[in-house]
Amino acid sequence: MADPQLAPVVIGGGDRDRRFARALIYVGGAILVVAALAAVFAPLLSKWGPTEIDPAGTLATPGGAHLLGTDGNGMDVWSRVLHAARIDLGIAVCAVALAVVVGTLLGLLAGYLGGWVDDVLMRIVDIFQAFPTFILALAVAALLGDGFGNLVLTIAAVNAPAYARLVRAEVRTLREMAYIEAAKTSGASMFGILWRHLLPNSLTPVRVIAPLNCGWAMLTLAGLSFLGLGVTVPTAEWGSMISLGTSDVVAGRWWTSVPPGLALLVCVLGFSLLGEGLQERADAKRR
Amino acid sequence: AGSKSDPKSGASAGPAASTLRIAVSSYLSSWDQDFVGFDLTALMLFKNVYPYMIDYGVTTAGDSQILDTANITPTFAESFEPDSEQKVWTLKLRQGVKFASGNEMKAADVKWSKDRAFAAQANVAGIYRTIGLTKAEQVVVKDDYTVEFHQEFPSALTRQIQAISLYVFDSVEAKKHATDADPWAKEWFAKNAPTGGYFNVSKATQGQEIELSANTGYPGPDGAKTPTIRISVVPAAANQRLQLQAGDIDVALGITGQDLQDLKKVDGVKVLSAASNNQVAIQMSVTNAPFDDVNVRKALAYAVPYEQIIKNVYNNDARPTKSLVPLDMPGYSETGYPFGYDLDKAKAALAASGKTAVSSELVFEANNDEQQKIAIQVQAEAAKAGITLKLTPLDPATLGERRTKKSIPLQITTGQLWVNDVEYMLATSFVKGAALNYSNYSNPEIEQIYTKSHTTVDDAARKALWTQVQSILATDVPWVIICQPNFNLPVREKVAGWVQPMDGLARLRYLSASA
Amino acid sequence: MLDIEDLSVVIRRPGRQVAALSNVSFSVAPGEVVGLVGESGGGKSMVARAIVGMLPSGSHATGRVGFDGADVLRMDAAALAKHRGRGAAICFQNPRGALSPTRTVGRQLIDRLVTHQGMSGDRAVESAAELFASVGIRNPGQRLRAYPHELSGGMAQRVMISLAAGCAPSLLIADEPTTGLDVTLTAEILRQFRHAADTDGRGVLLISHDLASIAEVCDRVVVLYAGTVVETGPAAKVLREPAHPYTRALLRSVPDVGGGRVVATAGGMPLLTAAPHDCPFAPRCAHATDVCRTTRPETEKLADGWSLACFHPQEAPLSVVNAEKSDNAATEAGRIVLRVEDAHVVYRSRFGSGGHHALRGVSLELRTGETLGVVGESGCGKSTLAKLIMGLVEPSAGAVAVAGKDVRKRSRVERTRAQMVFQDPIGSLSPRRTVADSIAEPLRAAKVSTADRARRVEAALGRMELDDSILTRYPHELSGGQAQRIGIARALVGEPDLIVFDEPTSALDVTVQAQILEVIADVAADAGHGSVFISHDLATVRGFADRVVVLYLGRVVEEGPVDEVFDHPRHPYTRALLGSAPRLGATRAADVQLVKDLDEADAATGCALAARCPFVTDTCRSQEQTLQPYGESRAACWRVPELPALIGKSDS
Amino acid sequence: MRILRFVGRRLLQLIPVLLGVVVLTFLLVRVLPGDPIRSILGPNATEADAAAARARFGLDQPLWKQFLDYLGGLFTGNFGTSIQSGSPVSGEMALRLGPTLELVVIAVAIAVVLAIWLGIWSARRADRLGDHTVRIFALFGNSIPEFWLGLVLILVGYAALGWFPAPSGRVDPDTNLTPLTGADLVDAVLTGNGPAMASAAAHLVLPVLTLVIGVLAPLLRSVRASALEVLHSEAYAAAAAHGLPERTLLRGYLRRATLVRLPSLAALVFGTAIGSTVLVEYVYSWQGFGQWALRGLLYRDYPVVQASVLIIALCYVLIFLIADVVHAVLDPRVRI
Ligand SMILES: Nc1ncnc2c1ncn2[C@@H]1O[C@H](COP(=O)(O)OP(=O)(O)OP(=O)(O)O)[C@@H](O)[C@H]1O
Ligand SMILES: Nc1ncnc2c1ncn2[C@@H]1O[C@H](COP(=O)(O)OP(=O)(O)OP(=O)(O)O)[C@@H](O)[C@H]1O
Ligand SMILES: [Mg+2]
Ligand SMILES: [Mg+2]
Repeated sequence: MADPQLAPVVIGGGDRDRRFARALIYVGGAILVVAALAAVFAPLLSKWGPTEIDPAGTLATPGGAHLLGTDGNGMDVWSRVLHAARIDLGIAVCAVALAVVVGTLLGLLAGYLGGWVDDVLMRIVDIFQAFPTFILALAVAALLGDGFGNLVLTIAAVNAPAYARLVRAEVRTLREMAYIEAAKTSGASMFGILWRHLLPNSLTPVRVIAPLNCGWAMLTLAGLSFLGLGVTVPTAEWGSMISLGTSDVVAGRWWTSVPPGLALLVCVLGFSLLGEGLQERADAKRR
Repeated sequence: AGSKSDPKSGASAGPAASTLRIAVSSYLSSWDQDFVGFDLTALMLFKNVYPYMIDYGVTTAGDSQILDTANITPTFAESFEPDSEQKVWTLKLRQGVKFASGNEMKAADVKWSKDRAFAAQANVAGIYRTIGLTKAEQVVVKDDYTVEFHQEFPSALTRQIQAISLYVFDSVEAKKHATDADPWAKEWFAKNAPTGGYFNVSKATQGQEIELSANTGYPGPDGAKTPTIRISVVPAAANQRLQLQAGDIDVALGITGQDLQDLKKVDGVKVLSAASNNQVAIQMSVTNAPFDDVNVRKALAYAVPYEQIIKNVYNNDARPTKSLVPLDMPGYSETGYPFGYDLDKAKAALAASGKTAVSSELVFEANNDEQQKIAIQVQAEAAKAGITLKLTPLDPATLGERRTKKSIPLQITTGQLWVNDVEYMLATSFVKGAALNYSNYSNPEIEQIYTKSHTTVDDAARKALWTQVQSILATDVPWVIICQPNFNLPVREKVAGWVQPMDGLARLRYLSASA
Repeated sequence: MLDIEDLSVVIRRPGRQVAALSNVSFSVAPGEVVGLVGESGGGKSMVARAIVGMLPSGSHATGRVGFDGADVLRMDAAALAKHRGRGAAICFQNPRGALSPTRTVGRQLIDRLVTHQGMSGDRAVESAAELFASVGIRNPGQRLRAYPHELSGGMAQRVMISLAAGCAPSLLIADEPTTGLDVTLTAEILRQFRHAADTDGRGVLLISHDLASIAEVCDRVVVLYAGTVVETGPAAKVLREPAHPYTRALLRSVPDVGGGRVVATAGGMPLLTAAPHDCPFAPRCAHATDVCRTTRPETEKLADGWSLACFHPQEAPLSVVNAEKSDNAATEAGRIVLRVEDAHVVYRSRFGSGGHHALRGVSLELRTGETLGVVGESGCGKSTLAKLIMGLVEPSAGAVAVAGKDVRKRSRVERTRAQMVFQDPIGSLSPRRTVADSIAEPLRAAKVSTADRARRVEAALGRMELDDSILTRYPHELSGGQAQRIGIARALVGEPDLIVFDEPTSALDVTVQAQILEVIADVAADAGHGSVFISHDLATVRGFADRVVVLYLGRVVEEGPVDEVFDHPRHPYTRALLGSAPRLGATRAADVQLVKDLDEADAATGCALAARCPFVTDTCRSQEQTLQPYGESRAACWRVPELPALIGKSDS
Repeated sequence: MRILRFVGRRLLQLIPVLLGVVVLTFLLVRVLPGDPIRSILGPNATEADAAAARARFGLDQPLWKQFLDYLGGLFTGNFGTSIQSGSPVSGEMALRLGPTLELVVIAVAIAVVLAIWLGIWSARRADRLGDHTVRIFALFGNSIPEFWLGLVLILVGYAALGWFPAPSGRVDPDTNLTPLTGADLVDAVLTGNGPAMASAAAHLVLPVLTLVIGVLAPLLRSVRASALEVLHSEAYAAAAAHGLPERTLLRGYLRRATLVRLPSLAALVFGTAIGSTVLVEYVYSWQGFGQWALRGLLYRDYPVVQASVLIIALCYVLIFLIADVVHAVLDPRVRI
């Protein structure tokens, strides 16, 4: 009855998800690379300085002397959009890096030591997490000033608790793993176990979340700027540019806030795509 | 743009033509005027819901009507006149004025209100000091409709000060809510709107909306023209603009800058314009480095791009001014005022101070777009002259604190004097310890002139004094005067009767809507 | 009924291609139990998936999976939906994972009954309870409301069987139904399948990697190797006189309680990327010739349904190589490396009082050169004992001393004097550390210099017969066998006084297990250290342990020299364990059958086994038993002298 | 019963957290630069006036005394008196909390339902065009700053199309809605005020949409990932292999198992949303809690700031508690 000539039965599917994940990672990565290059080479890419005022007047339409026109202060929008990438990407990446370091440290200690150390650390984390972002931001700004470093600090403080929780949960499962017991019986010190075994293995979920988090950090920064709690004028920053230009949009002068808005959107999207892709890849690996 | 309102007739069917809708940027902080600081929304509402005994009259300037600060007339009072020594002022109340509770306004209400103001030790108590009223005993009830104010000394400013201070509570009602712990019913007044003014508050949703209806218990002339006015809080200027364009609001009180120019071209919307005495300045602290050096102050005064600010920030809708006394104030003179935008002179002035570069922070109000823009323009030009400025927007609480401490080296101020008189200006801004003297400026000559002015009544003599004042100020340069922006108010075309308030506080009773 | 003809499945993924099955043919008739055996990766599960039409995405299948005349591979969605469950139903490999965690097992069963037998409401509930009872679940009404995580492994497997049976399938497929179960349970579960074939007339396809354990219930056996069928035939025949070298290798890799020695076959199964052109077993085959390496043997039909794919069929009966024990392990010469005295371990629960009393008074003594076997059912406390010795758990009472030093008072270096080899070979290696790093861990603690470390790591690795190139790899790049060798190398590298093996082979494939057991036997024979070898499988212990300890619910119930305990078990529990262990060649000596599962036995006062022991008396229930010497061994049962007679009686 | 004990234990755990928030906020507002008193006094106020005002609010007391008074007040539900308005904070807060909670609860609820529905839909079509499209759109939504999105929606929905009422409030005042809880839709329903219901609902559409677009992506991602995990799980494969019909599979084997991980994420989203509605409130003139808290902060209205931080923290921890309970109900494996 068997007919070897029968065409093979092909079950569809296969690795499409991985291809999509890779596409997400590539597109996201490409966006970020372009943004980073724009940030680095901003001075070369624009004739005007980011805070240079064109005496010819404000709200010049795009084209002519200004590629994207000028804003309400007579500053070149194109140049500002480019230079803003430095602040936005810089703050987002630094803040998330700081949050990862602090959060991971707390999570490692709390997860591994357990007991009252865990209780105390986690309650502190709870307190910080329950604290509203904007109030924290204003407090830091008011106490320490409103510079780059302090915004990094604020956004890091907002995000660190999540990492602490993530890493702690991870460590709590990992510390029951056979290889931790193996390390213990091999005479590893507590520091050795934390540093050599738990840390590298508990970072897996962090790696996926961090890019997504960078995107959120940029949005938080924009929100802070919108409320006047972010970077001070006239420093070029997308959030503050958007908020300065909101009424221009209503008047049909799109160029003051749409370009920074798009830049922000695209960069956040870049981070999101990257994060989503990494997540997808991690999920696919797990399946 | 107005035609757009058709499709959403469901939303705007309610209010009849008898209703005016006004958008403001924030809700008032409290209904209790005795305990409110500088909150423009609140002060504006108070002008319309508290019974003020006297108020400015109305005069015409160009083709617009404006409040006449020189002419203060009784409104809820029959009369307010001094004795021959100008020390005892007699207030005669209008009869038949009713609070919302139905109680008639009596002298006892005035007395109770003034007692409360002194006890509050806040706003009114503060300015009463300038006209020699410091104790409750100085306010004496003569009969049901007569009250006397016994000042410690005569003052040329009594009418002006009383015009902003003589508001009255419904004391009969208030006493019902007073307790031992709270004898002045603060808690009750914090939540319940006052009554008895041109309007009564018929509904107030906290943070959201206030509905005013004309007070039928006001028997005097010039009653409210519109039966109902709705005031809604719309913080975003862009949002106010959209609603004005769509016809969902009639008056937008929170629109500034470029939007005003744009709205002039919008169908169904008109922008009321008038020259104002609103003065934009940079106050330089004469006691804090680096502006304690007059040459540094001069350098900044030369480095400010006056024309550019008028163009970039105000779209040429502001008047340049060349004196520390506002334009239109009696006695304005440009004599001896050398400053204009000139970077070479700025550098020279800085060099004269022995420095090549100075730096300072430039403080302005957070959330004030106009000040922010000015700051940006100033920063850019000052830098060219060797003055590095760090822009520092401050929230109200920090600004208030630092102003009290006089620790701000450089700050942008905008505002108009409620009394259009140089003596008042000196009193509030340039004598030692004056409330608005953020520069911490003092000059014995000015103090002398100021003292002399109290008793100088002759117009020409006063003018001479003022010329002297202006040349001293031009030499000492405690302030850089930037310009005097015109007043602009975007309204729907149907809005009529607007009287431009010289104190910035709209008198809504004049407003009407032509259907 | 099931008729697979020339089935080949190639799974194509970008950058990767696996020929999972190549030209597989066999059939199953109603009422017949067919065993499908072979090593991990041999394609057993793939066959099962092909039968229910659930090949993984990317599969290219040729041939035919005939089922009642239709071809499953080419069924449309509607026909497949009908076929699945009603036609063929699978019992999955890992029953706990295969039960939906958020739905009660009763609902899950009822879903099947409703779908395939058209039952509704009360009738379905009733039926479900009956089905539960029929697979040996006591208290079915209550169990219906249980969630999967509340079930023990044995219970979950029974539920899985009832779910499959609930579909009323013509063909029941069981994918490794007994892996991970205790020996005492295995036999019982396998009987369920025989029962399904005999009473309901279903065809049964029984998949396992362990030929010995399933052979007994099967009518026929199909042996898969690298996706090809190498031998098919009647169970008895294949089991006793296997002809294919692979089948023979498979059988010889299984340790035997009778004392038969495992014979390891070197190498591993190849991962094919296309259907083979040669004999895939040739590289590992002792009889291979050139023809094997160039031509793929045709499947030849021999007598009565016996077929074979081999150029060199073997005919000699499978001889049992008896272990000549090197009894030179001088017991007197060794110094004491481990002393456990009346140790108790209680796992405290996180909240509130109470806890689990995992060890209840265990005493041991071990000298260098000696190997101690520890056996017992799952959950009896074997791993706890290992952790106790390693100082990973604190005794709540009693004392543990390694090399004369109390485990609680050891320095970092002293801790490395005792080493452990873990059950999960890959899981016990830190995923982000290289192999070199992992092996060197104990040396690092001992502050050995870097150069020295490298030298000693290489030496240890050499002893495991592994290549240096493996040093830079990460655990996920290792096979199970390699990983376990690394684990052993790590244990050896510091030249410890004591090595504890906690079920080191239970996670490994049969033939790999045999290889590792050889390595361990070699390591355990060293005179320099003592070894503790823990296993739930008695047979693995027999090969190289000197003494053996039988644990039951945290207590030692029997103890003695290994041959004595195995050949002359005293305690009923030991007898039961030995009786359930599969035994090649011989039919099982029907000995003692325990009456309940472990998790149903609540140890109150008295003998811990009382609830499950068929010989229980009132004395047993009230009095705790202590170890008493009987001959060379000691057992904790007062009825030992009467037992032979009792067993004889129950036999008749 | 077990749930009650668990809730009880968790409530006990909240005490130190809330106490920590209280202490931290109390200290924080006081070390911030800025004087809460100056802004309620006129420019002419003297030091004596300021001192009198300070005394009125107890700010002249030593710090520990102020703290104990504040703490004592909290236990009796007294949050103090707002320095700016002079009225009790609890009353103002009640008025402000309702609208914001209404907004956030509705938005998060819609986002959760939408995420569940779309996520499962998407997972079942994993790696087909529909799936990719949904995910990319969600990511887009997640990448737009909320205030900007709000403005665009107003421009389109109100100014251009005129479909939605003016963004200047929460309900049409002509409907004469009697406020009870401050949440207008709830009030309209409670008072049976039909027109108000319609108006409140119409006012809710755009702000809710803004929030939903902002928070959908993470929820969707999580649902999709867990749905995929379930779809690829042995348990689901087993059920499918036994030929169970689609509907049974979806309802009995996919949905609940998928939702197990959602509650804690939803709680997190709710927590961040409630902390960040201030932007949406600003754009839509919503005048809710966020605007109130922000204003309190800008004017250093100590009691207002303290109360608002405490309430946000309370909402936050309570919602997490609820999430844990829901999780326990959904997932029988959770031991509580
Ligand atoms: N989903 C899949 N994708 C790709 N390859 C697969 C997949 N499933 C199985 N394989 C490959 O197919 C071959 C046969 O696997 P199968 O699971 O049938 O083995 P098995 O005999 O059941 O092994 P075990 O005893 O480990 O269960 C293996 O080489 C495996 O790697
Ligand atoms: N960390 C722990 N906390 C609480 N109970 C535990 C813990 N570890 C083990 N147990 C319990 O202690 C008992 C003994 O466990 P142990 O791991 O020693 O058994 P085992 O004999 O090694 O079983 P297996 O053969 O399954 O590995 C079991 O009932 C187990 O549930
Ligand atoms: Mg398998
Ligand atoms: Mg174990």
